[in-house]
Amino acid sequence: MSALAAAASTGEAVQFWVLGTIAVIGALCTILMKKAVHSALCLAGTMIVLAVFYLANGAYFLGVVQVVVYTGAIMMLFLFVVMLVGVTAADSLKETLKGQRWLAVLCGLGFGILLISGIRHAQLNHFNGLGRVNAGGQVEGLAELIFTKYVFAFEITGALLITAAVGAMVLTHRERTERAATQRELAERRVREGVQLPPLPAPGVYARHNAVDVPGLLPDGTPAELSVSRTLRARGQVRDVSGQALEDLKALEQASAERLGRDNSREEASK
Amino acid sequence: MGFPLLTLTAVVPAAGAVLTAAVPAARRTAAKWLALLVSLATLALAVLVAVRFEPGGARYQLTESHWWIKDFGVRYALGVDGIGVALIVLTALLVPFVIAAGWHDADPLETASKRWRPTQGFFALILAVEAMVIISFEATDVFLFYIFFEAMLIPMYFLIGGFGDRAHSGSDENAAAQRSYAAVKFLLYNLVGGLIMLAAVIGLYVVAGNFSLVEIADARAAGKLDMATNTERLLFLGFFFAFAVKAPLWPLHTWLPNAMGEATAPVAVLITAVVDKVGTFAMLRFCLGLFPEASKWATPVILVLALISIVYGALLAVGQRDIKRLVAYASISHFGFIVLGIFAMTSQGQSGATLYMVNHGLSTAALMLVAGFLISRRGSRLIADYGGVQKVAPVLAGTFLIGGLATLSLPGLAPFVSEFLVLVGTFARYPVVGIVATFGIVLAALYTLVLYQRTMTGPVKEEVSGMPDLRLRELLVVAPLIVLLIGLGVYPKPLTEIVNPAVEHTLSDVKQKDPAPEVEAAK
Amino acid sequence: MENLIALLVAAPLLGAAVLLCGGRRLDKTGHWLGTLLAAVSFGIGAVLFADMLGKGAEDRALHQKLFSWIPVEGFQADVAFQLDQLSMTFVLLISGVGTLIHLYSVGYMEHDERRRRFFGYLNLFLAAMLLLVLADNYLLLYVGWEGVGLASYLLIGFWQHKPSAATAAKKAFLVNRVGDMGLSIAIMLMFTTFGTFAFGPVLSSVGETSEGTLTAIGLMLLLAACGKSAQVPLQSWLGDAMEGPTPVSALIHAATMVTAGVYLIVRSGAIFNASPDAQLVVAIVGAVTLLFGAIVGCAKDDIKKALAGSTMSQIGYMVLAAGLGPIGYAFAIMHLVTHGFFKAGLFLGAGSVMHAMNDEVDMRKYGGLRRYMPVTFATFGLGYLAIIGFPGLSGFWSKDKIIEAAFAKGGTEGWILGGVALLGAAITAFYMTRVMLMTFFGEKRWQPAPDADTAPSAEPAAEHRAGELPHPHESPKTMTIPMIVLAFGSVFAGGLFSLNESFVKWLEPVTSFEHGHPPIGAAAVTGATVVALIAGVGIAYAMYGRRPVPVVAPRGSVLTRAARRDLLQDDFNHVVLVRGGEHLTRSLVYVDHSLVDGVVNGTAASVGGLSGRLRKLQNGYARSYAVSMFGGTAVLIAATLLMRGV
Amino acid sequence: MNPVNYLYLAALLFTIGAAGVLIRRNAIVLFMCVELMLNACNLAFVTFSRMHGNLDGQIIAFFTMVVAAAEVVVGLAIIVSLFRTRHSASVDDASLMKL
Repeated sequence: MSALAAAASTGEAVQFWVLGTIAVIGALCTILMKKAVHSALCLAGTMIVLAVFYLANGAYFLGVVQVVVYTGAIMMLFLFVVMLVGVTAADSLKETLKGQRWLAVLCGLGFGILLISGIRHAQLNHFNGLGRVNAGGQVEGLAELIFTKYVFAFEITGALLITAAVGAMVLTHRERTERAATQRELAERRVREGVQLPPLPAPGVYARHNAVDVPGLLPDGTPAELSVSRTLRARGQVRDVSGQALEDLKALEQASAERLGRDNSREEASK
Repeated sequence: MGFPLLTLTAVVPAAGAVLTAAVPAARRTAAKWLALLVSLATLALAVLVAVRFEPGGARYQLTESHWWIKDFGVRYALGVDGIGVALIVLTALLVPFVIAAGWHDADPLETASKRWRPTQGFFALILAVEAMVIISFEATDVFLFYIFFEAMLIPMYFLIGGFGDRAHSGSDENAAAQRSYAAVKFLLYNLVGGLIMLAAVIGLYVVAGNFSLVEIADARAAGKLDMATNTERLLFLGFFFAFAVKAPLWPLHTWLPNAMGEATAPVAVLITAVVDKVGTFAMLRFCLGLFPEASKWATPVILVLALISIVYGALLAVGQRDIKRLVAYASISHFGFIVLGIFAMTSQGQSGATLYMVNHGLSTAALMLVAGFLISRRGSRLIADYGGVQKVAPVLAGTFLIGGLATLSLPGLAPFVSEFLVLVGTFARYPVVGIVATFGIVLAALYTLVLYQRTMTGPVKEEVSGMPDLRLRELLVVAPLIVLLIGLGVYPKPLTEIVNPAVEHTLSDVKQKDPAPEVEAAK
Repeated sequence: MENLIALLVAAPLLGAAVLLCGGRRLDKTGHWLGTLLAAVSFGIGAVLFADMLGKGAEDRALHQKLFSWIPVEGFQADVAFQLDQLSMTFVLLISGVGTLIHLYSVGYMEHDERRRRFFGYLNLFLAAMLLLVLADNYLLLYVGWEGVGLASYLLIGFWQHKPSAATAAKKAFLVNRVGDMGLSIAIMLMFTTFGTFAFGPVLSSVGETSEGTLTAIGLMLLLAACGKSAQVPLQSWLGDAMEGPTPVSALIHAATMVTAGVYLIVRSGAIFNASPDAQLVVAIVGAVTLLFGAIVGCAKDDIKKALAGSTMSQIGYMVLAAGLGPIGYAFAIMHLVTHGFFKAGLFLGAGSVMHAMNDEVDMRKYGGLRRYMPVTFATFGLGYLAIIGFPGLSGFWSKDKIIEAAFAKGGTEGWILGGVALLGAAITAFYMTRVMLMTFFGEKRWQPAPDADTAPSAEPAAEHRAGELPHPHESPKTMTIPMIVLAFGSVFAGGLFSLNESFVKWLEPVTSFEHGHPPIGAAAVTGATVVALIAGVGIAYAMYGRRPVPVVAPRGSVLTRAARRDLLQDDFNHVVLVRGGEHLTRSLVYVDHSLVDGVVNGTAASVGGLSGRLRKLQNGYARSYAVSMFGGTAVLIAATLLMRGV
Repeated sequence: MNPVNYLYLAALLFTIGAAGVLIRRNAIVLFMCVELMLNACNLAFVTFSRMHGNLDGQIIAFFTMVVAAAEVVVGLAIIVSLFRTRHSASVDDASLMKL
């Protein structure tokens, strides 16, 4: 790889303008998408673009790390959580706090303008690229710095990371405090409460499919909500097939009626 | 420097406060005796101060001075002039009476839990107040003075809000509400004054570069330190406002009736006879000493305010239905006299004002404490609930009458001397003001005699009929006060001798001469 | 010798202290102790008097300086006494009459369980009164001045369980306070003018100051005198003061205290001499009061109130005389002394009568008492003759001289004052004859005794026999002896004093006497006086001697009705001062609560409201906090950028 | 072209992220926006390191990443437990900071 010059080459310029646009769009989508999943994906895209920019800026190692750590680990973590909370749960973008959105936009604009004017005002033209420092291999250079100059910061961040991991576990992990109830106790409780004595209806009964998200049908053909797991209901991911099932039933009866009618005529003929 | 006597007079009650507070709940009586002994010890020290003080000597004596915050020129500087000595003795003298009079005021009710120790707190707070008042009488460093001038609000706040008068018309909640209202009012009024004063103190530092009363006064006298006229006036107003709140001057007086009405009688005495004196004292020492020109500039307005206080306070006293509030308004009227005497800027006026501070302390203490005994017997503060007490409790009525006569400054009793001096001193310079102020005499007679007539004379009310006369403890509290009132009325010379030189110094501060009589009669 | 002066004051003062602080163990003997100490004071006075007589006229004045009272820069007040002829006269009068009345009270207050305290108060009064007349400067005089005020307050209100008594006491003290205001202003004026207020320097250097100042001082002194001596317009308290026990009325409100005003004016004679205006005002006040009191005295049915009116009018004579200048001072004092005798005697007689009549004070319910109580009748009669100025008796000598002096003032005011004085003499004769006739002559109009609590002037000294007819009896010795002594005084004192003008000569060094020559000749004036006297007596006899006296007072003319109400003075006071004052205070209380206090509370409330509105910003939503944080950061960056000097 | 543009881009992204934090209610999206801001900073750091010609900028970026990782871990854990208790990941539900 050639040492980067102070000024960027034309190719880099093209790359910047194209990918930069993508990055911005990604960012905007991140904050505007209704569904968390989509936001996450857009963000991932932006990050990849950033990774490319790192590379373009000569921070090869950092670029790789960006891809691996961020796009690989962190975003995946996000996705996991999103799954946990509910992939398709869309939160309305309707603002509830009065004037919040306008204030936010105002602050954002003002802030951006400030930053940009600040940068503009800071006369940053002289770039002496990374050629010299990357001469001895970039990774070696980084390693040297980390283990000499920034060793303490490094150690401390390490400690921080571990603490964070432990903390996450502590927060999410729930110790079972009481003995698990036996079958008998559960049965007794059900009887005592008297809400739902028999076991819950199974999904898909009388319905064409027996997938878990299809509620079983009651004798009158209406769907039995109880037969679908609560989570699905909460997410509104229940597929209602009762209407279709009723049509099928009608068709069935008609067919049988035709056949019976034919049988009658045949008997008259036999006399 | 020598032996730090002044520090000791302040430290002893402070230490006593800590010890008293530390007494365990069960040993309530021990706490009382401890507090009483400490206050008596303080009195002994104060008397020692008065003895060691040479009237003819330097202006500030028994001085102590150590750097406290060197960077800001703040010193721990003490020193007393005659006025300070008189007031220190007064304070140290009154506190034992206050403690003895409030002997049972803070006993916990039977319903209270065993670990609840209000008694210790009550007496500890009283001693704390005493310590702070004494040191603010001694401080010759403006900043040091300010600290304690403000700090004494804290124990006073708890004394008013925490230990109310049990004789209260209305339910307990109602009483508690009014009590806390009074306490908060007291605190807010004085804090506002204090904050404005703080600004002035800082301003003074900016102008003068240090906080030492003596240095600044000398510098001004020598003309080395010249303030712009407006600066001086603003600083003066900053100080004066705080003192006018503390020594309630119309129209900043409304906290006093609430505070004195809701607090127990001894605490009320503490407020009006001891704490408020710091205000008038500070007018004399700081306002006049630091800002002579501005003082002269403000004199007309202040005199008018003082006049209003005198007449207004007296008239409102006539209109009161609550004994303690009546005494409070009477005090407002008397403080008007004190301020009048201070700003008349004649030696008679200022000597009179200083004597007035002492005598008013004694007379109000006598009247208020007896009123407290009366109220504690009947359980009501309303004048209308009494009548014919003189028949069933003659001694109580007699002492009450003497206290009242002292309040209306009957000749032969101490207050007459001071009041007449103030009037003469004022009249010598501002005849009209003097004459208007003289109406205060008549009004004072009016409210005092009306109070006496309605409570003590007439047919005996049946609620009153079973009322016991003064007990020994109460008599021991009142008798010395009465003796002092009569003694200082007949022979005030010891007091005047201590006070006069200080007054001369103050007058020389403001560069004022007594107006010479028209005719130099053959003396 | 002069060291004895302090003892004059000290003896009764000691008595007061002992009796008031002594407690119950003195109940048995207290009254004798008090009487003894009063007598001691009189004895010392007599000794000093004898000593004084031994000296020449000029060097009779004695001085005693006890200690420096209020030493303040440029302000010297000493506790010092001055005993000259004027003071001497008063000392003897006060301590003498005082002692007699102590004695009388022993009997009169026999049944009162608080007799010890009564005597304590009496001694206190004696001490204060002696201090008043012995002081050598105005400030110390002021002490005595207020001291007697206090004593009279305590004694008028001695029966405090009676609201009327308590009110009367308060009224007396307040009205006197108004007078005291005048005195203190006068003292202040003296201080600013002369730099001192000791009698010597002030009175000697009167000439060096302007007449205006002196007039001001004089009028202020007159105000004080009006308060103490019940002169118009401050006379309203004297009538009510009769609520006190009768000995008190005799001693304080007839013989001694009420004459303090005359003393003050005479003592300050130099000042008045130097300012004719003030002097004229004094004379006018005296004349007005003279008639006022006399008219009131005519209408009252309460025997004590009638006598009170007469006191007022007699003091009017004295003030009138004092207002005439050097030609009058001596006669003012002379009349003061003789009046002290016969008026005290009359009051004691009245007390004796009331004592006998179950404390009935309404003269319309007396009548025909002369047979039942001869001693009282005799003494009272002699007093009566003395006061109306029956030729030869004390009153004649003193009053006649005053009338002469009034005429002698010359000019129209001389005629007017003289005429008024004559008229007064006639009215005096009238109302005193009325009292005499209604009380001792005519048929019995006795009524059964009312209950103790409804009694008009329920003096619990005497035991009550509610519902019974009184059976009058002569009073005990302790009461009659003083009456007899005073009767002697009221008969002979005047003549004695007038014997080749001994009294005038005696006072001359102090009060600077000069002969007044009435334009119509002294003899004519005397004749006119006698005529007036006869006229008054005649009319009275025609009205009350001939026809029977109705038990229930007739409605009477407008003047009578007004006079019964003290010529509406009290009504005026009530409407203007009391009502007005009440309204004022009530409105002020309201103002204080709503305005002065309201402003403060208002600020507090507004601050509270403001903070409450600000509180809305704290809606608890993390995001809105975030916005403010973000905005703050933006602002900070902007600030820094600007700071870095764009 | 002048590499300064990278800085402009970073500023833009940062602002967008910040606005997102303010606008969105869903805690997860909130976190994403925070990540976005962090990344913007990283980009700036990298650009600076190129400007000054030394690696310190990149080192700082490293640390930023590490810290970001830690923060995300803890934050997400919090979100999860929040969701467990109140069945919603909206930050507005946790409005107990009111006086």
